[in-house]
Amino acid sequence: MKRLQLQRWSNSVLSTRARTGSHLQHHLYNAVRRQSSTAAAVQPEFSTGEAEHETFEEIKLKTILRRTHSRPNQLKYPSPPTHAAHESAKLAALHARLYLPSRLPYETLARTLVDASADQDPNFNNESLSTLGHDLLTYYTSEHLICTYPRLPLSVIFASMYAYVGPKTLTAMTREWGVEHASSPGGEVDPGLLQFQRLAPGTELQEKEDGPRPYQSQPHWRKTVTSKIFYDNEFGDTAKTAAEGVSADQASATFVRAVMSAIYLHAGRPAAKRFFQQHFLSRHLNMAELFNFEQPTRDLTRLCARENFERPVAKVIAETGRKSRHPVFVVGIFSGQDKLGEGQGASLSEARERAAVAALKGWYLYSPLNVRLPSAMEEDEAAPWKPVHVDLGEVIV
Amino acid sequence: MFSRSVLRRFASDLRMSAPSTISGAAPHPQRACLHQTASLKASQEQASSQLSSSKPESPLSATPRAQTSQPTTNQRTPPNNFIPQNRSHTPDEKRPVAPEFKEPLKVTRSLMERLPHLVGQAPHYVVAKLHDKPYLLTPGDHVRLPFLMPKVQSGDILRFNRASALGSRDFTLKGNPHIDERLFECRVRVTGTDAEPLRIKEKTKRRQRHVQQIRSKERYTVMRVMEVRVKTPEELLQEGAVIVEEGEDSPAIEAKA
Amino acid sequence: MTVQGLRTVTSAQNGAGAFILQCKRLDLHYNLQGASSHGLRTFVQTLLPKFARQYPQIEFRVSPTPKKHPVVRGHYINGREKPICVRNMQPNEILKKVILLKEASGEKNRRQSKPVRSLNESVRGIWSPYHGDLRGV
Amino acid sequence: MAAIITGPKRPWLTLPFLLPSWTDSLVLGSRRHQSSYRRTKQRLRVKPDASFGSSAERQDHIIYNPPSSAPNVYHTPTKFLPPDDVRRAMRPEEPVKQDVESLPGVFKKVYEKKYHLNPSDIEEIRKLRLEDPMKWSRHKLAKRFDCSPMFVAMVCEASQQKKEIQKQVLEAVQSRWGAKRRMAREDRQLRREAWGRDM
Repeated sequence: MKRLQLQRWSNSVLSTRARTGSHLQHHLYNAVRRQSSTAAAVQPEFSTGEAEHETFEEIKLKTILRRTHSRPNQLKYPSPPTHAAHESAKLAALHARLYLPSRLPYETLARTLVDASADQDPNFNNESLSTLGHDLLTYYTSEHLICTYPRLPLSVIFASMYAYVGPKTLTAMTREWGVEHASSPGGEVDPGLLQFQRLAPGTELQEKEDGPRPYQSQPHWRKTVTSKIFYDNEFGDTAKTAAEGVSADQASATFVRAVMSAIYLHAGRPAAKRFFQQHFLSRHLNMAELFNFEQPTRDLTRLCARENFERPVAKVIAETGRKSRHPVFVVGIFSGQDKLGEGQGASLSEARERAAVAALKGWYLYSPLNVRLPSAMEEDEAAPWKPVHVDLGEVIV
Repeated sequence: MFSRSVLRRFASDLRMSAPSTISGAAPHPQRACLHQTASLKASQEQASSQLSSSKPESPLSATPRAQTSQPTTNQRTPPNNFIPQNRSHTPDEKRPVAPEFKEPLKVTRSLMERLPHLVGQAPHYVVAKLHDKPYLLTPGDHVRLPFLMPKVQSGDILRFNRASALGSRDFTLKGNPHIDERLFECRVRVTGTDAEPLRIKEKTKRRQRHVQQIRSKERYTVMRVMEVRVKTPEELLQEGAVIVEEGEDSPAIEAKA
Repeated sequence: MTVQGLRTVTSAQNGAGAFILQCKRLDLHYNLQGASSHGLRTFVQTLLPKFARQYPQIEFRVSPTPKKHPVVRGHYINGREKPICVRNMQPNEILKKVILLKEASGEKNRRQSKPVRSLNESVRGIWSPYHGDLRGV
Repeated sequence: MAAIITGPKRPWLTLPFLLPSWTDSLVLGSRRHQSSYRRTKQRLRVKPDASFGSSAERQDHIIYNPPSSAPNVYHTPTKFLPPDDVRRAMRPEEPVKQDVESLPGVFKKVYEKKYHLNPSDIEEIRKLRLEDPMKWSRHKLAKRFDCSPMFVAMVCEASQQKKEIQKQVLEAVQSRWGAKRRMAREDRQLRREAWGRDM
């Protein structure tokens, strides 16, 4: 019999049932070898690699294996049983790695890792948790965005919401938290792995049918921002689902949302806010890169008319090599004596458009000093409320 | 060296006798200047004389328990064969102490007048000095020091207290040669150690076939800048700063050269 | 639509807010009989429990490998792994290696000439000859 | 040019006892050329701004030294700040403003808006445009009514027929383009779209 490579044993092949192995190996090891004196807190996972070099152990292993699998509590359930959460080293490591509060029990953390596609029972999957977490995340993000940048146009708010708590970001965070995916869900899986029913390759995602939409026959009618706010999700997308299974992105996003709500439920609001600030708001995003203007000069003229500023005029501030192959123009846009924006380009029209873009970004990216969020008032002994800046809204042409 | 040992003894005496008096009740103005590092808990964690490390007001985790990577005090007695790796293993009397300020922070009137301009103009950068080498830092930066910093481990928060300049786009707070550490806060978190690829230098000598190979693989400390903040005038006054008039030799405003 | 929002993803800055230890798992493989594994066996018995209690973020796996030299292998969040052979090492030496694995980021070792790497744009901007006052070079 | 700005490492003038009285012309003449890569590099190395150098002040102080770089979009122009923002009062220190009127404009001629057309004129424009779109193009209408072609486009639209014809003309022209020209035109279009994203 060819000896199996230990690496494979301990990695992917056995990963779904690594805890089973560890459990029985632990027994076996203490009984036979009396060598492991590692502390109970460590819970080392002994791989089954040693099983084959002693016949006595092999026999014992087989009996234990048979007994384990005949035990109804392992394979009967679609997701790991609750008591398994305390025996998983992966789960404890994840709990410690995220510095989760001690009030958040392992069982809840294990539940956040079970997707609805793995276990349909709402008492054991993370669907309800993720709904709450989703609301919390979008609430805190939108509150932060609207208070810090009160003049952002709605489409840019959608884009920045997507950047902060969109499914792609949440997937990246799951990866950065060191959460691994189980290859397929089941009761014998280590509770520290993310469990979901994988999407079959080549499956097409369908748009979710949730209630009637007006003017469904004219699909382009729903493309207005107002319709997006009303009918679509917080990023302005229509929700998409498949008949069976979910994509890894969806499952990861659900998991992160569920963790957020688990902290909220077990450790309270301040802890949840802190978690949000440290894990979500500390990520890097350059807001100025989210804008895409189609006709910046026209928008700027409209803006100045709306705000009763003088009509914007483009003036050349500096230039070089007008008759050469690579000229450079620096154009400023002035309203009266005040400079609104400045742009640089290889042609006068390019420099002018860039200057208009800079001026519009200067308007939209206004951020007041000492911003206080409305949710800060939820805490006790909060300072008296100072109203935040509320803007008229974006320029409508 | 003498003064440090005296200070250390003083601090350890304080620790023995009344650990709660300083951080707790009735801070007199000099003490109040010590910002958050004033509490003794923080002073125990100081990394070196140049860096004082402290915890921010709100710890990283939801509960303090989860954040501290150190065991509690009763676990601190190391066994014989255990190498001390972090500060929690070093005995109290061997740890560096927090800076003791003899007098309150003195700021000139012109600095007080211009400070709101600097504070109101985010973002800020700081030219922090470490072993007299400048590092231009902004929040979120990844720093790989050109050396391995001793007695730190990943997750530790250090406070850089020596800077030659701190500025925003249009304003620069300059010190001569360093800014007073009570004017700003710059915190970094140690994220681990990094190593360069193994270098092999071949040494040859004349008339000798033997080629000596010198191997070197330096290790470096990697950090992430958590915050760069300049304090507002209100905070400074609250911490006991004293406004002084400019000296006769200093011009009021130094225009751009 | 006068202005469109472009979709991007925020980039992680581990340590700027929350800090996540990059080493997620340590595998300790040793031989049950071999003399070269003696140090690791002693390490597992004496020093490992304390170390593991100190760093609950790391998952430890201890498993015997017959007829092989002992190996400590660190698994990192970025998917890479770092194996270190610890044959004939004393427990204290092994502890140093384990600490090395714990502190590492999992990235490949690279030469880096500049000490500071930043995602932020320059605070004072990039010098341009068309702005500010003129000066000779 | 370089010889004027940069001096030798140790100027002769600092050692006046070495200089005879007739060396004034010789100092310029005997200056070394920047013959090596290293020297050129060294001279081209940009020194830190002079305001960052050491100053006579002994205490911590704040200086106002705006950088010579393009403005940042995160720094809202003073005009765009809401009236209750404290930063409005903090910005008196703007450098001496150059007179905006004296700066050259982007366009050669600035057209004053006249607002001289009345509704009946506009009706006539529409009528003419519909009657004979081939004859009454936008530019011709603009010339006749003394307004801009832009205004004509705002007021009325060409008939479907005219649009079709125009489309065919364009296709005929584009069919004669080779690969190079087509690619160049497409690239130009892409570059133009990038202006709005400020890339």
